[in-house]
Amino acid sequence: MDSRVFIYVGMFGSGKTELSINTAIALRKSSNKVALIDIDIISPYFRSRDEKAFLENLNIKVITAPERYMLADLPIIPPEVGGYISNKEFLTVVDVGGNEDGAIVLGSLNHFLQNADKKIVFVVNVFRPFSSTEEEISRNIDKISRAARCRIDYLVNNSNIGPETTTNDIKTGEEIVLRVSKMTGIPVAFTSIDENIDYKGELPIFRMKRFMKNSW
Amino acid sequence: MATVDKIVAQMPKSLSKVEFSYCPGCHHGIVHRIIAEVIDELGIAEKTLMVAPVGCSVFAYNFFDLDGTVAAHGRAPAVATGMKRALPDRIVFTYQGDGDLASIGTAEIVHAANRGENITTIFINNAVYGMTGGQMAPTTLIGQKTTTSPYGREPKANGYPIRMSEMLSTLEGAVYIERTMVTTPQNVIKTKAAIKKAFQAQIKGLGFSMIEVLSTCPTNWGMTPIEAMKWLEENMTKTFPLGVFVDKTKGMI
Amino acid sequence: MKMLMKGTEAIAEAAIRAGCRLYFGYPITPQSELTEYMAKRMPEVKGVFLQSESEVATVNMLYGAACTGKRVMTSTSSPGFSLMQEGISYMAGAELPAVFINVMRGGPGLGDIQPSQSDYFQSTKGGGHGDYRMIVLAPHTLQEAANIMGEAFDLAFKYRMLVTILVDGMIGQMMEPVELPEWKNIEELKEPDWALTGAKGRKPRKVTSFDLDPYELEKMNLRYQATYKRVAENEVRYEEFKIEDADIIVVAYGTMARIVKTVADSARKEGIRVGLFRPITLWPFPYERLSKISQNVKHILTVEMSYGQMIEDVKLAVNGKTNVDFYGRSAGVVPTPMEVLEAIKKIAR
Amino acid sequence: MIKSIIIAGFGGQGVMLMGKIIAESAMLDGLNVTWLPSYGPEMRGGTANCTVIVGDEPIGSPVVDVPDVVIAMNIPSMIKFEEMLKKDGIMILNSSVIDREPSRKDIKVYKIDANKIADAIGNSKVLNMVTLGAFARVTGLVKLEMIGKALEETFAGKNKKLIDLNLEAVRQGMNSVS
Repeated sequence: MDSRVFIYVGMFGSGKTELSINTAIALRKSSNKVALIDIDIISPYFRSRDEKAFLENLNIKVITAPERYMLADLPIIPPEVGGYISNKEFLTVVDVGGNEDGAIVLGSLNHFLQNADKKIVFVVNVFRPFSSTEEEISRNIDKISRAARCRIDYLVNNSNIGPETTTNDIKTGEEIVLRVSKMTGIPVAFTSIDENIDYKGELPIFRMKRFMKNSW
Repeated sequence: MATVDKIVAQMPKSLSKVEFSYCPGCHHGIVHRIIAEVIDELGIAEKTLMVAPVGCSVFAYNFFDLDGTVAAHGRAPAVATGMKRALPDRIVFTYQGDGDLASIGTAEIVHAANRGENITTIFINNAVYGMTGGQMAPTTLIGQKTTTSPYGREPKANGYPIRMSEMLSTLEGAVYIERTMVTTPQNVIKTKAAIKKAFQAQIKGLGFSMIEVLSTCPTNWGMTPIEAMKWLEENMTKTFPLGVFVDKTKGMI
Repeated sequence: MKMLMKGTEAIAEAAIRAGCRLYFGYPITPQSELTEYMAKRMPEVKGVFLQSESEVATVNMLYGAACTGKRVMTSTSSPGFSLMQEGISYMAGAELPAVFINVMRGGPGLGDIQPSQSDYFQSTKGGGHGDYRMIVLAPHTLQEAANIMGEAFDLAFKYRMLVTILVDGMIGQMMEPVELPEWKNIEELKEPDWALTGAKGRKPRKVTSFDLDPYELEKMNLRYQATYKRVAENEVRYEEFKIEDADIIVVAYGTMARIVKTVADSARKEGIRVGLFRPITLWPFPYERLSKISQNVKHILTVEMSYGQMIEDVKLAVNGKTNVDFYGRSAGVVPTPMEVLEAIKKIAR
Repeated sequence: MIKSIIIAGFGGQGVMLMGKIIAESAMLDGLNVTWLPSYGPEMRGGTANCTVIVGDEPIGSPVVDVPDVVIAMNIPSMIKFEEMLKKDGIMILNSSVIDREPSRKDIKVYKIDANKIADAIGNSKVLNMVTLGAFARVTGLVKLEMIGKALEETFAGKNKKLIDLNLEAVRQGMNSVS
């Protein structure tokens, strides 16, 4: 999965924000110029912006609504978003809101996205509602890619049920996501797992630290 | 040392130094500026009170360097009425979106207009609920998809887009109502003239005035600013034709 | 000179004399005479009367007018007061002063138009959203109602709070001789330093009830709470009637308290020493005083035109020091003196 | 001394006004008074009533369950309030409308042919003032002089003839009982 801009889309609660943060942290190891853009206009909770201070401490640029509107229930897309998608010096991760309702904002950025070296990554957690079968998932892929006005480049298996996740659960997810891949022709980039879990499957593994659980 | 011979453009005095919170391509900012310019030109800043709504423009009270408050959702015309009745020689205006004015606050705007309340309303119609994330508005077009009309607005289930300017213009108390847009420089000039006229009607004590400005919401429409502007011109103006719906100010201002 | 006045008229005239020149309202029985009185009277005193399209609009007109720093009021009855709760919460958050008259009638729902005291919770505990309080005054005679109007406006401005005059349909509808209070010189009323009047020669002012940052909003809330604390420390009002030697103290307010005064006399004729404790401020409730006097009596009886609302505050005050009993009728039924006497006799036995 | 009076009749018989004049007259005489109406739909047609209390002590309850005096202007009112009347209490009946006797024997009953007397004066509307006159004479609670003042205040700005007419009705009512 080689690219300059990584854009995570998916259904509500599929794990886009966790992946965005972890991707940004991983990219930071190879580059001094990493930006994380939070354009989740759907949910005012569990957003990358909640970890802004932590990320900025790691010298990762966090693009979100201005500080004073951080807690506003407002769908503010700051103008810098287009800038960081276009800026060739930056490795950029974009955390998009859930469902097609969240993906629709990509439409307003279409003119920037068209010319950017980017990958749109669809995150799947088969243990979330409306995501448990390959039919449901491919229907969601179709809806979200239409709302975003972009083709989906990769799938990611992020199947988990929180702290109770077993290796069997991850395996179940992997099997379903691979079948989706077969149906849609979209390759699977990796399986993401909690850093405390030991798992080895068919797909590459991306180890993640969970942030959002600390929010409550 | 360089000197300034002539200032050709500067920030209107009636705008505060607070940066707008609006998305790129959103028309709130343009309309804010127009209102501020009109207030400056009319020299009424020191006697103007503004009422901001609940909606994307909830912070508008802070973007203007004027006395101001924020009304409960939809109630701005009632709040403005209270202010104007208490201080009849001041200028009072409300700034409201389509959810605020045409849905939850329908009763308040209809009766303020019907009383001929001597206030001015700036009505921003972008056919969608911006603040709460792109839900269907009373002005959403037939067939338009929103997060709460995912299959497109269906008249049988959701009724029709409500034309507030046309409706309010039938009321005796309304003296000036015009619908405009700000998609081109010419349109911006027209909108400014309309807003100026609305304030002048109030200054002359003629009654209720409202300017409806058709606006874009690129973020919730899922369009680039340019596409959104085009969509507004091609689609919104069909349901919401531009024009003056009532003008009882002739020879008065 | 005393005049025979209806409660609604006495309250309206006293409000005008207290400097109120802005009235917004919507007709509802049993207080429509107040709205009508204002419609007739306000133009005579160069004031503003406006009949709004709904109670929802009324309270927001009040909000707008209150923003200008003037003395503003409205009057309504229970269902109308319910509709005003949204605006009341906003006004409380924006720290705007205003006076509300609620002439309570039977509920819930459409209920009836007869006297009731079943909006006690709504007024004293907050019928709208958020952590707010309003000062609630409960006069029991028309003279007291007339006298209290000036005080209501003074309190509203002193603390930047809402004040409700909570009466029932009986106080609203009955007539009694009233000595009207003196006229307040409205020229002397100073413009508050927060009023929105157009930013002439000063920085623009903003009146709002919100901050999206929870820590900032908490600061605002703590400021409200500090105000409420000052009110609770300084503005508690109550009346004690024949409590010195009482074995039973009846706690009642408004019309109910009047009835109990009659009952106390007839009970004493039968050898039962009954006294009355009458809260005049329902919020802040006179917890301390009631707590003190409850130590020496055998029984506390709460009598209300409801099925038990104020009794919760009475119990908090008494806090187990003695027995607390209850008698109440609601839905517009007014307990008669005889009924209340029977309830007292039952306890005395 | 505290005396309570319930006045009841059809809407339009002027029972509310009768109560107000009694209250006002007593107030002008330096007494404490309360006037409490039944309000609501009955104001517009059905049976209306009001409670007046007069006294030289502060008045507590404006509500009464054992009135000292009942003035009944029609049969339903007589039936409704007869039971409540105090033992040895006074009942004043408009005998032009009420063609039967109250069932209680432990009360004092006074019958006034109010409609007939009013018609003879030349205005059927003043039947309430005729009855008020009878009440004043029977109870001694209000004086003619004060009634005159109360009428002047009530009809302030109106035709002097109207006040005279009403006062004449009160006088004739007073004379009709002995």
